[in-house]
Amino acid sequence: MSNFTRRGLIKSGATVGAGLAMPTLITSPVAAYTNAPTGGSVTLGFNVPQSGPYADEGADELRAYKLAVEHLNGGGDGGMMNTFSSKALKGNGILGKKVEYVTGDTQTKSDAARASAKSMIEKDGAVMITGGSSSGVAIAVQGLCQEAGVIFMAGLTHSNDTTGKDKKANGFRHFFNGYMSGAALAPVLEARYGNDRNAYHLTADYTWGWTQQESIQAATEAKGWNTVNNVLTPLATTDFSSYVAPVLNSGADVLVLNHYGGNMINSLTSAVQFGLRDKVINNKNFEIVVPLYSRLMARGAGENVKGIFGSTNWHWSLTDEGSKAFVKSFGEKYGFPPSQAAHTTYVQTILYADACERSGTFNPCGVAEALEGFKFDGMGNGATEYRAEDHQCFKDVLVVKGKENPTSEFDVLEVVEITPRAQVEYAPDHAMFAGGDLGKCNPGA
Amino acid sequence: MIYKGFDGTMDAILLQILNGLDKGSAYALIALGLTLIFGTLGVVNFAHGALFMVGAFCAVTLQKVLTLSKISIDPTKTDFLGNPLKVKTPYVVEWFGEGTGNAIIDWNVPLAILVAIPIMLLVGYIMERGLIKHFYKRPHADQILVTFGLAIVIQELVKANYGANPIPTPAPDQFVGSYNVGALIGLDASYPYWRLIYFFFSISIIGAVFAFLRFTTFGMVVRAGMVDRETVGLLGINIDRRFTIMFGIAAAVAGLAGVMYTPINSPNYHMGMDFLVLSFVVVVVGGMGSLPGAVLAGFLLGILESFASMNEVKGFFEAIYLPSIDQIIIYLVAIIVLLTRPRGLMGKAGVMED
Amino acid sequence: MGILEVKNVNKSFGGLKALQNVNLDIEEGKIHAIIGPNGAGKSTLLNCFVGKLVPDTGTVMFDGDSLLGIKPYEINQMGVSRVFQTPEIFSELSVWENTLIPCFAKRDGAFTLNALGNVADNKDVAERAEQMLVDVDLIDKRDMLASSMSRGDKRRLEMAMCLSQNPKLLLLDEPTAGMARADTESTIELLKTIQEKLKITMAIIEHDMGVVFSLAQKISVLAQGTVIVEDLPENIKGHPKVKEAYLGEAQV
Amino acid sequence: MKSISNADMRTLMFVAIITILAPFIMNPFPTESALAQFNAGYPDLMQRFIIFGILAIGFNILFGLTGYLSFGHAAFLGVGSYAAVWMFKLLGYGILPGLVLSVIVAGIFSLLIGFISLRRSGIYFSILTLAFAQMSFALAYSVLTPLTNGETGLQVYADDPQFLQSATAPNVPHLFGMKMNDTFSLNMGPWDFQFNFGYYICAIFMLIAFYLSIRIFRSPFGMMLRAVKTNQTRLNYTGINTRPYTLAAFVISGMYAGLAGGLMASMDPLAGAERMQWTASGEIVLMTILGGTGTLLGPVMGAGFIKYFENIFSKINETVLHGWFAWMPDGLENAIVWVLHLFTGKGWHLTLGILFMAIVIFLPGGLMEGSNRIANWWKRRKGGDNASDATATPAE
Repeated sequence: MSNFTRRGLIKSGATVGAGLAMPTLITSPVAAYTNAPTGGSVTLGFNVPQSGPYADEGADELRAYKLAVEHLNGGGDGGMMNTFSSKALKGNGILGKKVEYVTGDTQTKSDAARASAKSMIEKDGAVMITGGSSSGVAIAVQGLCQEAGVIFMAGLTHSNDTTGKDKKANGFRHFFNGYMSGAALAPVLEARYGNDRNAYHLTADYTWGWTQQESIQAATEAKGWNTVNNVLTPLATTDFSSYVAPVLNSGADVLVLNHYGGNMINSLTSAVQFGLRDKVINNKNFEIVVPLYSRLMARGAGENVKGIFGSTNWHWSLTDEGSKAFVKSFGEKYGFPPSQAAHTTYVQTILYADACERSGTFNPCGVAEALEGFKFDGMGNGATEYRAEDHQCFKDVLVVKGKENPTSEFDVLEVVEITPRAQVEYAPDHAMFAGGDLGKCNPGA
Repeated sequence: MIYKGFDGTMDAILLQILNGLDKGSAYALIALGLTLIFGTLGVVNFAHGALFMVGAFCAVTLQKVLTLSKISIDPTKTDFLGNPLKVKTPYVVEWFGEGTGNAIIDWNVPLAILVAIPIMLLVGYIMERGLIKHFYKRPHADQILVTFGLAIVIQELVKANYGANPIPTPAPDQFVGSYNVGALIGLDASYPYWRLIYFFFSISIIGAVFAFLRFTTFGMVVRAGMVDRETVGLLGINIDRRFTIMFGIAAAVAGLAGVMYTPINSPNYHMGMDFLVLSFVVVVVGGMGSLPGAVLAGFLLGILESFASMNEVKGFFEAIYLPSIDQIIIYLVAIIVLLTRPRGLMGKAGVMED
Repeated sequence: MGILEVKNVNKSFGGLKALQNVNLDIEEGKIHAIIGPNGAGKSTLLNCFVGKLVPDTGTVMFDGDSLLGIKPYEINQMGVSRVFQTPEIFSELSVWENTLIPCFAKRDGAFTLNALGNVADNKDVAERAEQMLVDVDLIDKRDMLASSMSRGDKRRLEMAMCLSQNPKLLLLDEPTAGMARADTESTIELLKTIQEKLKITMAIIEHDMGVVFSLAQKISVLAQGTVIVEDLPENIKGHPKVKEAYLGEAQV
Repeated sequence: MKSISNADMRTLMFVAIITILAPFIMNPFPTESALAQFNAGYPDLMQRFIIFGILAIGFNILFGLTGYLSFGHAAFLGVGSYAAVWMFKLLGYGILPGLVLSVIVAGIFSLLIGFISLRRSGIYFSILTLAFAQMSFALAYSVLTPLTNGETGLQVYADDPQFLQSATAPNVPHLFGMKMNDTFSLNMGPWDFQFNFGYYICAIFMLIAFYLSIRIFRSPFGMMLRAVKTNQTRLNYTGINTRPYTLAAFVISGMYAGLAGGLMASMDPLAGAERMQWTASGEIVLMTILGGTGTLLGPVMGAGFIKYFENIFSKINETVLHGWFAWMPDGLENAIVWVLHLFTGKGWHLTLGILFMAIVIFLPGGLMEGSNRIANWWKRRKGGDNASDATATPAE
């Protein structure tokens, strides 16, 4: 970029209007991509909910990001960098540049999230944005990053659409999705509850809820279950009693709660209050299923989660080397075990850094190429692959249930089964994911 | 689908009535407090939802206090990092023994009522004397801004202390489970104990407030003051002092509603905001300044909301191209009521119409 | 044939009969007073003239047109202005703006979307408003906030607002109520001058008999919702029916 | 004949100059300095200042003049955004059709809602508008997803028709080929100033909007609206039919909101449903009151104030704080950071809440009153002898 003299400033000040007419001539012609780091450091943008209902998950994501930055810069015990199958990272930042970061508040609103991400890109020169705790936000920010020409490493987003109809070449998701939840849960549910079941779905009435419900219904019906009803509940509902009450007389013997966060806690609490779990219907014990679990959130439901099945991306009680290393360095730093949100964001940061190292550039196109089809291990989920076709990670999925006798406040879930990757995999053009177009990677500038 | 016939429908209707009364209880209690403050002081209190939340967090705090624990190390077990496990024994259990101690912790929510009453009265008192007092003569817009600011501050302080996630605050074990209310009238409809308690509790609070206003001298003066503040002031009665107390009572009503609500839904820091807009709708549908109106509208909207979530009702509205009636029922009813009855169900002319 | 004709008007609220078979004829160019004890129905009657209330039965004709079911602003546009018991003015606006508004209403009608013109560019309106303020002797106070004026000044301002529209009929609802003696006197003078200069028909509802007898050219006495007497002022004094109606009220 | 007075012309010029120079004014601190955190001179935030400024100016025409407090204005913003994005989807990325349609659609929508809601006044009116807006939000988030793309927000997909999109036209919102996100960076020593095309487009619309609002304030129509606020009874008995006046004000302010929504979509082609939520409507109300209800400049200042906190304070995290106070002894540094971090980063709402209260308590007329007081104080200081003149008319 050229430096202007004072005289030059006056001149160029006067020609701003003209400059606008031919911006491409003047805008930083040197860089080949947006926010190419120039000094000795590189800036990452951590965009997480810090206010609103998911603030605690956001806080946990932020902890993981800080930990990842520390590890990348050679601090701490290195965490999962030691167990990671790729050894490109050397603990000297990324490509020799010290990793710095900026944070922002998504407020779990797509507008605010995009504003925050834009400020990171436009003001702070962030070369990668990561984070988010809901699918709406993740998809909105992913779209923005595609336009702006930076990489987006999605945080907690579970909707099929993120890597389905809304997939983008600059966006990558490590977290699992609704389809995988269904595919992982259905066999376990069949094994425990049999294949002659009548399921009643309560579904959050927005995109994520619908895709999740669709996935679970398809997966369970394939096992012989019958879907009695699917009732959509408004997002703003706080008291689910009026939705739970009709379940009793519907003839259903399983209730599936396609809710997340506060909705999940409240609907589950209502369901338990109404004594659904004590009922015997069609000579079968009535059961409740929560397809997507968040340990942080499940704590809010207290005793009510005990024995209830669901799926999760990762859990701290896993005993593989990667998980152990991560839990150790996170736990020693913060005093409690990490959540799945923390795990996925940590992994995403390391994966991004590693891709930069391997491709030798921060250029989004180079990074994307390095990530596409990348196979790795040692990050807590076993052998994993970033599929090139849709930028979705394929890995094992955990089926968990609420623990009956927790030993501590963090000990809410126990892993019932690790569903192997093969079982949750699907074709890139699967009907639930169809319609999107990855497009071309955009380096911006 | 298994159809259970007419009986099943009756059961469902009974359940939804109960649900409606239950939801309505919460609406009515909050709206009652809002109306008390509005009617006596002429202040639009956007911090009222926050008071409800503070009440709920009285229960949370009491639970934290009761479970304050002595930490001892159990070398035979390990925690998630492989270190010896720290075992927590609540002091209450230490002092009163396993049985009594745990029972006290278990009865946290009912106990919290006792704690919440003085706290909420005090909170109300401080709020009125310290802040609201200076806003009696200011435009409603200023009142909204300052109380909204206060609500944010209270909310953020709670969030800073307790985090953003809901905190489970269960009812005593004795009240877990449900009671077959339907059996009383030959139907089959079980309803959770605690929700029944919540309903009866609200009814008694509402009754107590009305009785208080109706049958005590204090209440009569306040009611007179609601009608004509200046005249009562001229009679040499210190109406301001009474209004302060009224504010304290309104805060206490909101707080108790919050305490009792905790077992129904785990409280979090923004539960007040979730209720705020709804309770304003309730107050306005009831008619500004009318206490019976607020209570009536609370129950009415609660019941309508419950019915709107029934599949049969949703199906019916879907058939007439009004899908997701449960998303909009409250607002739709509000619009219909306000268009047919200019001042809500029981509102007085000239109150907050300009 | 008067400018305002009221025939067989009945109005009841619930069971209460506020007006029963009221007949009234207000002649053009005259000052007509409507008096009567408290609760006689004076205000109800007035409200029937301005469109605030609609009589249950009967007719109210103004200048040959029925006023029934017509909205207040339409009645005003027909030429009826009203002065209230407590001055109704735009208290948060300046005296000048207070006077401008009725002038605009007179010129532009009930609604004109003149959103881009400048108030100051409307010279004709400004002249009219200025003249009115001079007439009521408020021109020195034109930039004052209306709310900060004395009650007498507010009354004069309200009068100026009504007169600026050059009404065919001016209704006055106890124009001197609650006024100090001096203010009352000046108001009476003002009304007299107006009547002499502009020949505007006025209907006055009044309690103060002093005011009534110094102004009115015709008086109707209302009691219990009916007009018991309608006559010239000199005949009203000492009329037995009036005495009966006012029994206990010593003014007559 | 002059269309606006000298004083108003000065205000307009003042706003114009500030707006044009905003890229300098908003970036007072060198890029590498610790205080650069407080710089607001990057395209997105400057666009937001302007867009919310337009929104607040429009809202003020309704609330400031007539006193009708609409609690559902965000709905018009949202509708405007949806209309603009639909134009991008159907016709192409040229912003003009989108802006035109967003204003029209918001106008029609506000006509419908206003026609019904204005049958009531006071808080009953507020609740009616709130109810309509909340219904719009709830439906946009769920049932109307085919139209609004629900939770994710409406955006342009590669397979959208875009009938008028020529092969050479940019693939982002543009005006005659000039892209909204084009930014010209001016590097001056340690400073870096960004001149964004989209920002200046917004600025032009804002200046037009501001100019129109001055005209409306000074017009007979504006005077009638202020009369509505102070005494509707008198107005009715003065021959004025108040309903069309309030309805016109409602529709005009709805169209302003629609324009703001259209611009928002033009700067960032995604329209989310949260834009219509009551919190968003509440924010508009707060902006206006905070800045100074009924003043010309106040609402713009209020909008800037809130957006500044939302975007700048929320980004000051503990690491940044530690960076600032690194020169202190460790204990003191940690103590100060611990205290400050309650108010910044994730605690930015707390600061905002406290400031709301402080402003309304100490400056009853909002930020406008604050700036007037400063101006008066300054005048008094400068010319000690003619202090009595210092009660200048507010620069509204």
